[in-house]
Amino acid sequence: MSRRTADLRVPAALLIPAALGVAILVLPMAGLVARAPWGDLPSILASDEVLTALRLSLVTATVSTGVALVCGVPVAWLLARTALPGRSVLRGLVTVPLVLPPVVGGVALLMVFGRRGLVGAWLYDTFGVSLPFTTEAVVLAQVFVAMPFLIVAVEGALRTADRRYDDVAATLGATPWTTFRRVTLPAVAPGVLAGAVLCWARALGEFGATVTFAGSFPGTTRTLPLEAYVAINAGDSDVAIVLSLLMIAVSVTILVGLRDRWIGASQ
Amino acid sequence: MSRRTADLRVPAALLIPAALGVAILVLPMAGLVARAPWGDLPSILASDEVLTALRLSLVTATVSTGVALVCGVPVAWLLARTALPGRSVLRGLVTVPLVLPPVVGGVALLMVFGRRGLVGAWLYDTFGVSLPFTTEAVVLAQVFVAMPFLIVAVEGALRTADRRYDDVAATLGATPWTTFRRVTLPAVAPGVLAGAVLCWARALGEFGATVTFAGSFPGTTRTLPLEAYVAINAGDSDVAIVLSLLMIAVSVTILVGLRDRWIGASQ
Amino acid sequence: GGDDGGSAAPPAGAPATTPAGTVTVLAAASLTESFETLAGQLEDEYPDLEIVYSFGPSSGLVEQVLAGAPADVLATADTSTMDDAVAGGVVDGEPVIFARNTLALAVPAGNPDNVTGLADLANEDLRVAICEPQVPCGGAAQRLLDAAGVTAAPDTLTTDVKEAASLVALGEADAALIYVTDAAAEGDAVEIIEVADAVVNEYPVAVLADAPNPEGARAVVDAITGEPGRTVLAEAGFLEP
Amino acid sequence: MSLSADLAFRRGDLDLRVALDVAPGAVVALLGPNGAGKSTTLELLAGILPLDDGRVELDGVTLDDPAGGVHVRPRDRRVGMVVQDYLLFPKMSVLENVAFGLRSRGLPRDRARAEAREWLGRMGLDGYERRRPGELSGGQAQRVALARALIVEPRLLLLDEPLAALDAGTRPAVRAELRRHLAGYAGCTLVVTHDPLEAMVLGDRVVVLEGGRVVQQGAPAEVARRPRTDYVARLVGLNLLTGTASGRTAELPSGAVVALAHEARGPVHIAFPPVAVTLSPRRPEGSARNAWPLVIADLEAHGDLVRVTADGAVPVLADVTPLAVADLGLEPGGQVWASVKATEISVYPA
Amino acid sequence: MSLSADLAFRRGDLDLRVALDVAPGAVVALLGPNGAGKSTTLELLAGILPLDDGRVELDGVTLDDPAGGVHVRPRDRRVGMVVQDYLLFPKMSVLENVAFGLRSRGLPRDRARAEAREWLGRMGLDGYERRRPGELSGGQAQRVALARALIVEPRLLLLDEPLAALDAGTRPAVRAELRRHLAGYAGCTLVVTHDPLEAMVLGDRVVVLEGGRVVQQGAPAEVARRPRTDYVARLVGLNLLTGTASGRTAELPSGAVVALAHEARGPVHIAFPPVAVTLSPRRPEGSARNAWPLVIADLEAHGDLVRVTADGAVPVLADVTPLAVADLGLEPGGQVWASVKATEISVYPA
Ligand SMILES: Nc1ncnc2c1ncn2[C@@H]1O[C@H](COP(=O)(O)OP(=O)(O)OP(=O)(O)O)[C@@H](O)[C@H]1O
Ligand SMILES: Nc1ncnc2c1ncn2[C@@H]1O[C@H](COP(=O)(O)OP(=O)(O)OP(=O)(O)O)[C@@H](O)[C@H]1O
Ligand SMILES: [Mg+2]
Ligand SMILES: [Mg+2]
Repeated sequence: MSRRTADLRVPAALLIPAALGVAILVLPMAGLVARAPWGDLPSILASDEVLTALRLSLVTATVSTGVALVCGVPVAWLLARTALPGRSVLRGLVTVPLVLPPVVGGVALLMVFGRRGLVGAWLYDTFGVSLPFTTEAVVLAQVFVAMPFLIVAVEGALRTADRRYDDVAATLGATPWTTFRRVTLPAVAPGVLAGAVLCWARALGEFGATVTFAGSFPGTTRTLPLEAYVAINAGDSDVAIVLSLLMIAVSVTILVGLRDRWIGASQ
Repeated sequence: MSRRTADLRVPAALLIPAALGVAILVLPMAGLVARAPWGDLPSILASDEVLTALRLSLVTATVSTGVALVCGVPVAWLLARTALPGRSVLRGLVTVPLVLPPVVGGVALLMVFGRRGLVGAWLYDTFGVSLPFTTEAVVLAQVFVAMPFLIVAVEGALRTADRRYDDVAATLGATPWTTFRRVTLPAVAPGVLAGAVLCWARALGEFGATVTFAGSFPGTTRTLPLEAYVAINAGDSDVAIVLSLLMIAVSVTILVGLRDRWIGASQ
Repeated sequence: GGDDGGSAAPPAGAPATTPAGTVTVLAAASLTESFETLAGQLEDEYPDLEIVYSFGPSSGLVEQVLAGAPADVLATADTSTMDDAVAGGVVDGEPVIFARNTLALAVPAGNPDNVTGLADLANEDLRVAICEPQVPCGGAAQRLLDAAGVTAAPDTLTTDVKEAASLVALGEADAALIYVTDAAAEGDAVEIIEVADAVVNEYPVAVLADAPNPEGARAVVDAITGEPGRTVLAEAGFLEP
Repeated sequence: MSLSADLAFRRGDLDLRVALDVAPGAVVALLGPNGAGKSTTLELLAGILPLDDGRVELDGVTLDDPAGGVHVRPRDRRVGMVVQDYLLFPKMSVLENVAFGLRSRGLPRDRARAEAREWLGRMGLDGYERRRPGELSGGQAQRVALARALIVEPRLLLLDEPLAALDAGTRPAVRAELRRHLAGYAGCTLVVTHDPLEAMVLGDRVVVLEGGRVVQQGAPAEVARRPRTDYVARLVGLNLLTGTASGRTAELPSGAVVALAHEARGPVHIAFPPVAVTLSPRRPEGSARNAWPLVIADLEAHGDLVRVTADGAVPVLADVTPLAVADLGLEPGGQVWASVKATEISVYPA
Repeated sequence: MSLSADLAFRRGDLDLRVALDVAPGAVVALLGPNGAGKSTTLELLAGILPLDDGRVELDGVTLDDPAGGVHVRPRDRRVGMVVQDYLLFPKMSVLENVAFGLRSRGLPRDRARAEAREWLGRMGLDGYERRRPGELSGGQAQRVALARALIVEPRLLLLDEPLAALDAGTRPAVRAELRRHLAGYAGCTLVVTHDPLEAMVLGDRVVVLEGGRVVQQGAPAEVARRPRTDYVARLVGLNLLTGTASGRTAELPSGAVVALAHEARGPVHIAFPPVAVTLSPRRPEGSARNAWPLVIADLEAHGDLVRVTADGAVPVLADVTPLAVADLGLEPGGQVWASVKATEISVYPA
């Protein structure tokens, strides 16, 4: 409703905490900007390593978000719309990667998908495939860490949406799959978008599980956060700050652009 | 609608990816469980340090979620419901902590709230208050890292909800604040709950920003993930796994219990 | 807050007495085990002394000190991060090297791939983990390999020596260059193959300029650099400075 | 295709027990006060709500039989449904909404759309194909919902007040279209309506529900002539009294006595139209043997007449001319005598 | 409190230009076909949609004046509104819904609830206080919406088909309640309805909207007697023709000629009721000077009569008895002559 009258005056009870919230989130970034070594910026950003890492980060985060959408939205739907037994336990389990310290997450992934892991050993013996230290491993680590965000956000949206539309679609002869695709999904599109944003951002910033499970090799597995972490560990926090600002700039640009287009189209 | 007929047959197009998604998330945990030193479990769990860290983790994550709710829900409302100029840039900025590697986030927090930081210096000179290395700093770090999850999830829910209810409330004479509190908020309760779950879980697992901004002092700032880190560095990865399983168990119990109660109550 | 220790400490310049109050020590994570043992000993010796540790990555600790952390002692895992602290003017006097660490070639238990020496690191068929050149253990590894004339073919450049250690322990890496201390901490899961002329890495410690409890701080530094420290650190595999 | 349903369902205060038989091609108009369970009945037949007990059979196939564990899913029932609040899919265009059912049944997109376009035309909605439901007026939305349900040629058509939001100009046209469609349609239809005219025009049979039970059913004309409950009487515009007849008189529970034109015995219903009631300031002396003193409760203009609601031992509605209102000085609270000729009264067993 | 509004608003195909003046305490019934802009008009007055141009004044206070940059927010207007799809707050109980407006205006909880309880009683909803809106039937929900709007004693009451979902038994009672309330109410009221009877009963004045414009307004009886558009004619159940009169005859655009009882000149409307139309198989010989050959398009039972739709140079609706239908063998496609006595025809300037 682009034309509706907007009430621009905002109640103080909302404005004051909102301002506080924005301050908490935005001030530290101002700190980073203030501290950044602007003189060295061009040389740092133009380096081959940084560009390679940036490309790798964007590609893996996007692929991971794709995988998370394909696998995570159905999980959210199962949790929100079916009478699956043991649903609340499943919901709890699916949320676990959120609390797991990422490094432990990486260790856990190694123990399952590593060369000697539960599934990995079988993969290795049967197909000669070994996941760790490959770009696929980066994606897997990111999916593991970031998909729960998508699932929780989409489930919330599904619970907010009116289920009776699904009933109507069913009486019109639609299969659950058609109903899901043409009725349910469009109705929760903003929630899916929100979940995808969370997921993508989390994947882009993912560090702990990646470094443990996928390792860190330029061009195949070293994403930008790893690059930044290396810099910090080498005592070069200036470089780390520049890299972080780069990530921030890229992601804000993409997110703002994407959302404006999406929201513009769906209104 | 507890009584509606549930269609238990789930389309394969949804079931197969959902199963894959669940496998990716749950298998690594199985790996952890398989590897855990079950014999040492009782002694590790009963140790004073672990209990202290557990209590600290639960308290800080809960307080952080409270702060994030109070500050974050209004921010989401601003983003979703008002015609604030520069809204899409604000939305981008608010999402930034998601992509920021947490350690860099900690550095950024130090630069603003440290004793020599932009805000911290003023706080110290005026009130003699110094934030870093206190439990408050842990909360601040967690809020910084986790609040964006809440904001994005709640904004998604607000966009899904029907705005016309707000109009009706306005014609009945309700102030924006009343409308927000009694009409808007109840309508998006599932979304807020989802956001709070994400936020709490992320705060519970938070490590990088905390260790940098708040340090790792037993009793005041050493939360469970930090304890796990210390264990790993002491060469005790078994302890780290036990601690992670503890976090998983605690959070699953709390999340499952809480959601079932909440969902039960709101139906 | 770490401030409360200051009030309990004797005023600056007073004649040396038994150290008392709280001493806050920021220490590199790899020192966790040794330092906690040491703290126990010191606190037994001086009942009025309480030592509080915050373990973390060296670079993060330096950031904290630069941001005005009310700590007394800083111990890092390499000299370059300590140099940043010195350059920031937050260190009182000169840092003292109190321990050194050597690299070792680590392989999974049983040495399944029959790794014999540094030359195997050039083998493309082996999965090799080496620290990132920019971090301390990586720099040391580079120097070691250069000296041996080996061009390694690593599959991953870990940012932290702990990652390389756990990769070997889990059998995901066939060989890795890691610190002796980290290899020791992994216990039976890892075997060490001795390497000649393993280059060393140095651990400096310093009292901080703004230390709330300089007396206590000095006592703790003395203990670290002195006999008690040497014994404990040696047990963990560290070399004497 | 015939429907035979025996429904038992409880929800909250509602205890629904309804048996329905609809012959192939027949249209049943479902009437009843708000909250009688009409919408619930339709939802049970559609399979959206689960039966507690009973059985639904469509065309010999059992759709529901809780005792036998049978429950055919909504999408396999081939029912078409128009719900009270339309529930148009908000993110689809009007055309996509109408074409949805055909697409779901596997028709290619172009054919589905062409047919949908045709249906929109029949509903007077040419040119609205690309609108979103949010951009429609209430009546337009209702017509889209109707087209969406009719297009799939369901075996069972369930319409919940399908014309309530239509304007007086469109309603006859859409009603005629609906009647035409239903006439050439082999499936069974249930139409919920509050409009007696609509029930008469569309329904081959009328079923009246009150409090979850069927209180009356039959041919429209029969129901209109011989209402059995107050609700039906009000619906068809008759006064209805219930009493016990013995010979040429009947005694009401209030003790009042009504003179009848014919002999009757036992419990009876007594019905007469409001226009048959004469109001006079004093006890009338004419041939009307039924005369009761009443107090006026309400007056309401009603087309060319004024409807008077009067209370007393025999509460009645009377239609009088505005002139009579003025002459008699009728006003709420005033006293009046009402009289009805015995020959205007119809009596039938209760 | 009087309302004076001059509205200009465009949205999609709708180009709305409506001027309305409502005297203090008066009730205006807003009629018009689907999509005419009735709901839009109410939303503009409520301040939910922004005027493109024009001006709204309530009780001398300017609520809207886009040129002058004035726009009073909905919550400061003290309007009460019932929307077509109710929009009851889904997470509040029925009682909380009704009490919401009073609570918003600062009344203490207990008093607001007591008053809400009273209103629910008046709407026949005793015992429903603790239900959620999702647990109500359609008609129950509509009554709750009405109570929620009425309770706040707004200065301007905007009701969008407030009784459409009510059953025939409840509707007169709620309508009477509403009429009673409006009679003792100082504010202005606009009621949208599709029910001509409702418009007559509730409205002091009728305003007819078509395509975003006011096409006719006046006292209910006046509008009912002299419709000016086809829509209004169908609404009040009259045949309406438009032609040019010269003396005792009028010529229609189709070339057909209508005989008039009185002299008239210039463009005129010609109206007559369907019951005044006589159908016969051959050209009638009687006194009716107006007789046209027509083709039957449709027959529809209609209470005791059958409504015949016939097309030709002078399309008419005729009401005849079922007996006549059988005698004349009327059926769609058949030929028939329609005749109307000139004295049954009313003529007024177009
Ligand atoms: N979810 C529910 N929980 C409890 N009671 C309900 C629920 N839904 C409906 N009811 C009640 O069941 C009764 C029947 O509702 P139903 O919607 O079938 O009525 P209806 O005959 O369609 O009425 P209307 O003419 O007003 O649409 C009503 O009294 C209603 O309040
Ligand atoms: N958001 C919108 N965008 C474009 N056109 C709209 C929008 N909302 C309504 N319309 C159109 O505006 C016209 C007027 O709509 P409105 O709802 O005012 O009609 P109405 O007179 O209330 O009709 P009804 O009797 O069916 O409720 C309709 O043709 C409708 O399709
Ligand atoms: Mg209903
Ligand atoms: Mg409308």
